[in-house]
Amino acid sequence: MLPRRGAPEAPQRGAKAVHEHTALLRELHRTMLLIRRFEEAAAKAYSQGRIGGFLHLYIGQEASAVGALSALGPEDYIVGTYRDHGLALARGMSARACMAELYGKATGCSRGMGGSMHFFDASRKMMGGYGIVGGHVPLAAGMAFASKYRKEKGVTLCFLGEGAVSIGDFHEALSLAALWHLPLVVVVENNEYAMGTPLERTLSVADVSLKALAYGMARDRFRADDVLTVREHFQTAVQRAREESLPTLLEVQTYRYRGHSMSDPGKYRTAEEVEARKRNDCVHRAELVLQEWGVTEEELQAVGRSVEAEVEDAVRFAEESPEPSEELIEALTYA
Amino acid sequence: MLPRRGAPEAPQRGAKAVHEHTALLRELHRTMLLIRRFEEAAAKAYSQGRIGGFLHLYIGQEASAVGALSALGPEDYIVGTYRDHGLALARGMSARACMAELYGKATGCSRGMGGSMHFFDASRKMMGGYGIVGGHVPLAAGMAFASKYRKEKGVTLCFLGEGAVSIGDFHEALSLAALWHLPLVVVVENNEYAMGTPLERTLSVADVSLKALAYGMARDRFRADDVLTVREHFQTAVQRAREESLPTLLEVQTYRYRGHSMSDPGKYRTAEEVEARKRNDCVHRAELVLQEWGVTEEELQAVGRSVEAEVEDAVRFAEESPEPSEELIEALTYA
Amino acid sequence: MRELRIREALREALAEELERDERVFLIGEEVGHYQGAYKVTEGLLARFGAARVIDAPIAEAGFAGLAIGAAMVGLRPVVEFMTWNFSAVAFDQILNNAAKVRQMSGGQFTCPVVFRGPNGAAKQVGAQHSQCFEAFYTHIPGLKVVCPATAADAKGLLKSAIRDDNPVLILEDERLYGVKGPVPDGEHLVPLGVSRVAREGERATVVTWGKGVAPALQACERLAAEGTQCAVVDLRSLRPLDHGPAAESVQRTGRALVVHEAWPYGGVGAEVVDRLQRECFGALQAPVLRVTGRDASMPYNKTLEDLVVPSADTVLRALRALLAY
Amino acid sequence: MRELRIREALREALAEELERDERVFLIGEEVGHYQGAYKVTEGLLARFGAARVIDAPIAEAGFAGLAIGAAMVGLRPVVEFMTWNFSAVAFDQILNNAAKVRQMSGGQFTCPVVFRGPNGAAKQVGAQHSQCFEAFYTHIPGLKVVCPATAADAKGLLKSAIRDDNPVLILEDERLYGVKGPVPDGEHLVPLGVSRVAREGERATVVTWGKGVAPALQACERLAAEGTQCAVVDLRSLRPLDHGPAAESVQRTGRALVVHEAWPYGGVGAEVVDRLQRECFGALQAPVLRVTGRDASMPYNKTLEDLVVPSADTVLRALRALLAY
Ligand SMILES: Cc1ncc(C[n+]2csc(CCOP(=O)(O)OP(=O)(O)O)c2C)c(N)n1
Ligand SMILES: Cc1ncc(C[n+]2csc(CCOP(=O)(O)OP(=O)(O)O)c2C)c(N)n1
Ligand SMILES: [Mg+2]
Ligand SMILES: [Mg+2]
Repeated sequence: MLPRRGAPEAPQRGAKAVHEHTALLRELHRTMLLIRRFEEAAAKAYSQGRIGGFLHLYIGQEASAVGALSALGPEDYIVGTYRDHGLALARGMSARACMAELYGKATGCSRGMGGSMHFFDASRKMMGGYGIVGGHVPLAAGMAFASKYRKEKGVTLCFLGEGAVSIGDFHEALSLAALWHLPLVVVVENNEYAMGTPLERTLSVADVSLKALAYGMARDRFRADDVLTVREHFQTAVQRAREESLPTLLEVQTYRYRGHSMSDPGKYRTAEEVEARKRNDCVHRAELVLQEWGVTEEELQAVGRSVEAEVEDAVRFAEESPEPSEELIEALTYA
Repeated sequence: MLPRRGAPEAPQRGAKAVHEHTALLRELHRTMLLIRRFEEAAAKAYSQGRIGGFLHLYIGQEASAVGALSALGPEDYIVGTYRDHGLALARGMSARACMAELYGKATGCSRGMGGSMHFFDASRKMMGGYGIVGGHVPLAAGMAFASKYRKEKGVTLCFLGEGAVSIGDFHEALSLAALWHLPLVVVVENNEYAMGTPLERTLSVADVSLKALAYGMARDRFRADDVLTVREHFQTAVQRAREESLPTLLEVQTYRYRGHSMSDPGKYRTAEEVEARKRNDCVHRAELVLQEWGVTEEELQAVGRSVEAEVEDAVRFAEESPEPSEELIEALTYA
Repeated sequence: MRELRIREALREALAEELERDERVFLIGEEVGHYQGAYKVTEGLLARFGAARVIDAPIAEAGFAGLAIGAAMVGLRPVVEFMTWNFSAVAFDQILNNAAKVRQMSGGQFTCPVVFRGPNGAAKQVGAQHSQCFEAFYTHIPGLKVVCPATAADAKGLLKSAIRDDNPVLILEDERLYGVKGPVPDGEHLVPLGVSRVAREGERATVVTWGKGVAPALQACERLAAEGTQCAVVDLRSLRPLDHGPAAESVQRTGRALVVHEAWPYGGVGAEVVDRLQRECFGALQAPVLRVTGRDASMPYNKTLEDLVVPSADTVLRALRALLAY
Repeated sequence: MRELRIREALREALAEELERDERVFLIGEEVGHYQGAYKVTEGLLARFGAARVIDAPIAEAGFAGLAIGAAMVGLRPVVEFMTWNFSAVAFDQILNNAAKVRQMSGGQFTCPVVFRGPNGAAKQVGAQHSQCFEAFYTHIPGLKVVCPATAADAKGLLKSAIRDDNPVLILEDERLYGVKGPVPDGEHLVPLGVSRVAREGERATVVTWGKGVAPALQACERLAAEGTQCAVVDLRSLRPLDHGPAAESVQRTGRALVVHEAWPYGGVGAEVVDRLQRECFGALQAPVLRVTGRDASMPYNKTLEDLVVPSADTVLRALRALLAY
């Protein structure tokens, strides 16, 4: 049974439209599944000691990045937090380059220098994952500024968690974006927790999008269970940025299934709570919709197999790749 | 003729009440006049090279500090910016200690170590003027926190300019105050300019008090022409803090007659604009109300003379006071 | 004597001071319900309640500033930075308020606040999470800075810090939290500003602190096996810097090596070098040498990370060079 | 050659680079309509327009970060901090983003941003407004830091900084803005990382930069009147630090004095001492000495302020002590 709230209707606009719609959802579903399998494999490698450092998993939140990034074009910039695997894969970065980065290999998307928290890809305008909470939001304002300065039509999407809206840099970046009409979409992924702290212990106002009022900015707020719904909301905000050069504050309501990072057992939440959230799982939901739209069980299984093969290949690639050379230590510190 | 907008009626509650009301306004008027004459004398000494550093005058804004601080008790804390002379005098610090501080003398309220921007008086809970825009707002939250922690009824009043609401520390302090229900009143003195920058070039929303919405905080906004009106607004906010332990964001609409500091000729405003604002001058207005309430011209002149004598005495005191001794350099850096 | 992990020693200090003085409170991210990101504050919320063990939103400048304000009016806050890396967003509060409020007020207000948390590289946490902050903060007059290397010092320095009337910064180490050591029973205070000779020796003097102490001792043990005895001085307090015992040792040995993980340029090592070359000029038989972290941002890759931070091997190599000079 | 004030030399550099490269833009508080708090950017708004000379709200972390982000995608921002004191609220942006983004991205992005503004004490502006920031920033790998002392260097270093692909910090001095000096006509570039011998001399070597240069030269002139010739090396660039010419001079003179206004502990002076005592160990006839600002917050009182910062007198006294060693 398809969950009720916000479930999209099969489009009623004739066979071609239905077909396109289905093709789109198939693609988005595959990307969400890729993120999930990729991170499951990463978690396994981490517990085997093959990946080090911090590892913040995105599992449960996939519809957010995938829906969002499907609303972008190649001229647009993406900036994220340390929880950046989903963004990277949704932007079309290869599972190989991402897994190799987790393994700290020279073939990684940041040459093994960045690790999980710092995925970059210049060719795709993936402008990085950042580890200081909120510190990346001004950078994103700068990229939006640059698009406008050069009279290009690029839009910048900046992701952060609901825990990050307490920090000064968030406020300063929003101030500047609103004042200077920057083509920026600030996306607060509200997954209800900042590490072990539930929202009500960090914020005096539960509706994060209300912060837009302080800046006279447009705002939006919605759940990220259905990836197509997410996409539609983002399309509106991205269009506002692209056509009118106006920023938007978006609150995406979501949930992470895992702990904050691999070292967090997540004891601050009940199993019931987590289970309840999983009932609205975005990957599963996409599968149900696809089936309603005529995609067969077999086709879905084939997608699953192809994703698994891609992830296995990525792991093999990462394991077999060489380590970065010692000269990089100083050579990358200065241009 | 008494300006119309917001002019208080003579109280109708019998002779005693009228008398008290008049007595109060006389007192507030005298303090406002003292601030003005004090700063005029300071400006003169500055241009004679007897005072150094920065000197940010409060002239024109007197009703704000005087009305505000008249709503406080001795258990309450005050924190300000570099534009802090008005706060200090309104809190009952002596003109002598203040002038001596400007002269950098050992008898100054900060022993000549702080200067104009850093007036302190522990005995009056004047917790200082601070030079980093916005950096003092978290400190004020801390004093409010301490009152609450100790289950005292003290309230903290924190002053800043409208230019300071763009900075992160303002946001962080408001976040914490709202979340933890601190007895804090944050007072944005909107004098329309941050140095040479008019409000519309620093803020995307002209109504500064709307920033309270982001935190679910109470807010208020009013002009500071009439000192008794100012006092009433502050009484409400202070009571909310004292009785309910809830913070308020207050926007006080005001104007500075002088440049940002003594070195600023203020070319970014027209003479007409300044003159127009002076027509609502708070000191003059108080005089008109007092006269309506039966205070004579002669009485007002006597007040003027007494204030002038007090300021002259303060200048003499400052000039004759000794300088702080060299040992203080290291001795004050560490306890 | 009891053996405690450094994490437990710190916790004991916090508990004792919370018990002793009700003006003391703890504030920081995840210090309460979560029991501390690195479990230093485990159990303290249950024991002292939410009014005194306070989970803060992610607003380091905000809660650091709040603590400074509270300290000015008589409380004694202990602020945990989840790591010192995150103190960079509160840098202004520490530099411009904590360190200066006493001086600016002509001595009317003091600022008895403690900032603590893990400093330096952890393990593959990358460039933004692997920094040593001692050079930034020791530069600033008005602050005190300590770096405990043992469980006993961790406890004793933290207790002294809480009782001190100045802002005191405690730079701990994630990788040392699990290290055990003897801790005296009962009240145990270690005075701020007193260094400690961790090992005697006549041929050379290694000056270090925190995470540098273990590799320094290891390197000296290896040399001792060859019959060469070198001294190790653990500074413990970086500001005020008690360089006397190190200088005394160098007067005898004529050779000095400073070891730290922080970047070389203007590190505390440079300050130590300055003092030793001045005070021991006549005695020095070789220039004072340094072993430091490499002058680069920290790579995520494990092999490279190990090449960036000092180890017993790099210390040993530098000591041999020093002895051969 | 033309004589320009340092303020004018900086302005000329900005104007030329704005003219030459449309990726260059200026951003900071009061840089436009107000013509700059210290008038460095006077006239530039009128000439280059509000799209390229941008008045920012009081949000240093915000606009510093914005500039870093813009630099990552190919613009070349020049950020003015009204004074470096206000960079403390943007410290995290400089430390964790500007200095690291190239390394974290495996070299995919560079960060060609310039941060500039006046550094150090002005005149009686008190503890929060009188600080030297060079020790904080030179400690950080990934940044370049320069400190011009003359009009020619101010122009030439700023132009080189704007063209450099790394984040470059220019620490100027309010009290030097009005100082005149010759500036070559036409294109004038001074390479980053090259120091300059400001005066030759055989008896001792003074190493300094920025506001230290004038008192050092004055002290040396007074000694020269007594027949004692001392050298002065103006480092100009603090990171990368070109200590070679200073070391060469010390090899000859055997005596070195470092002079700076910043606090002593871990200042750039300590780093210079470290390098000189290592490279010139055999040649040194005395320990390397320092004259620095006193280890204290800056008092407002004029008499005390003058006692805190170095002067020709304190340099002279230290030089005499050094020569007598
Ligand atoms: C300035 C700063 N303070 C603290 C941290 C430690 N930290 C990392 S993630 C995190 C929680 C962030 O929560 P949220 O913003 O909700 O994002 P989520 O992890 O839920 O995606 C904290 C406290 C940090 N990285 N930076
Ligand atoms: C962080 C910081 N940035 C810049 C400055 C320089 N500065 C001092 S006052 C000021 C303008 C403040 O305007 P506003 O907040 O409106 O207060 P007002 O002076 O009008 O009372 C500026 C930019 C500073 N002191 N601190
Ligand atoms: Mg979250
Ligand atoms: Mg203003």
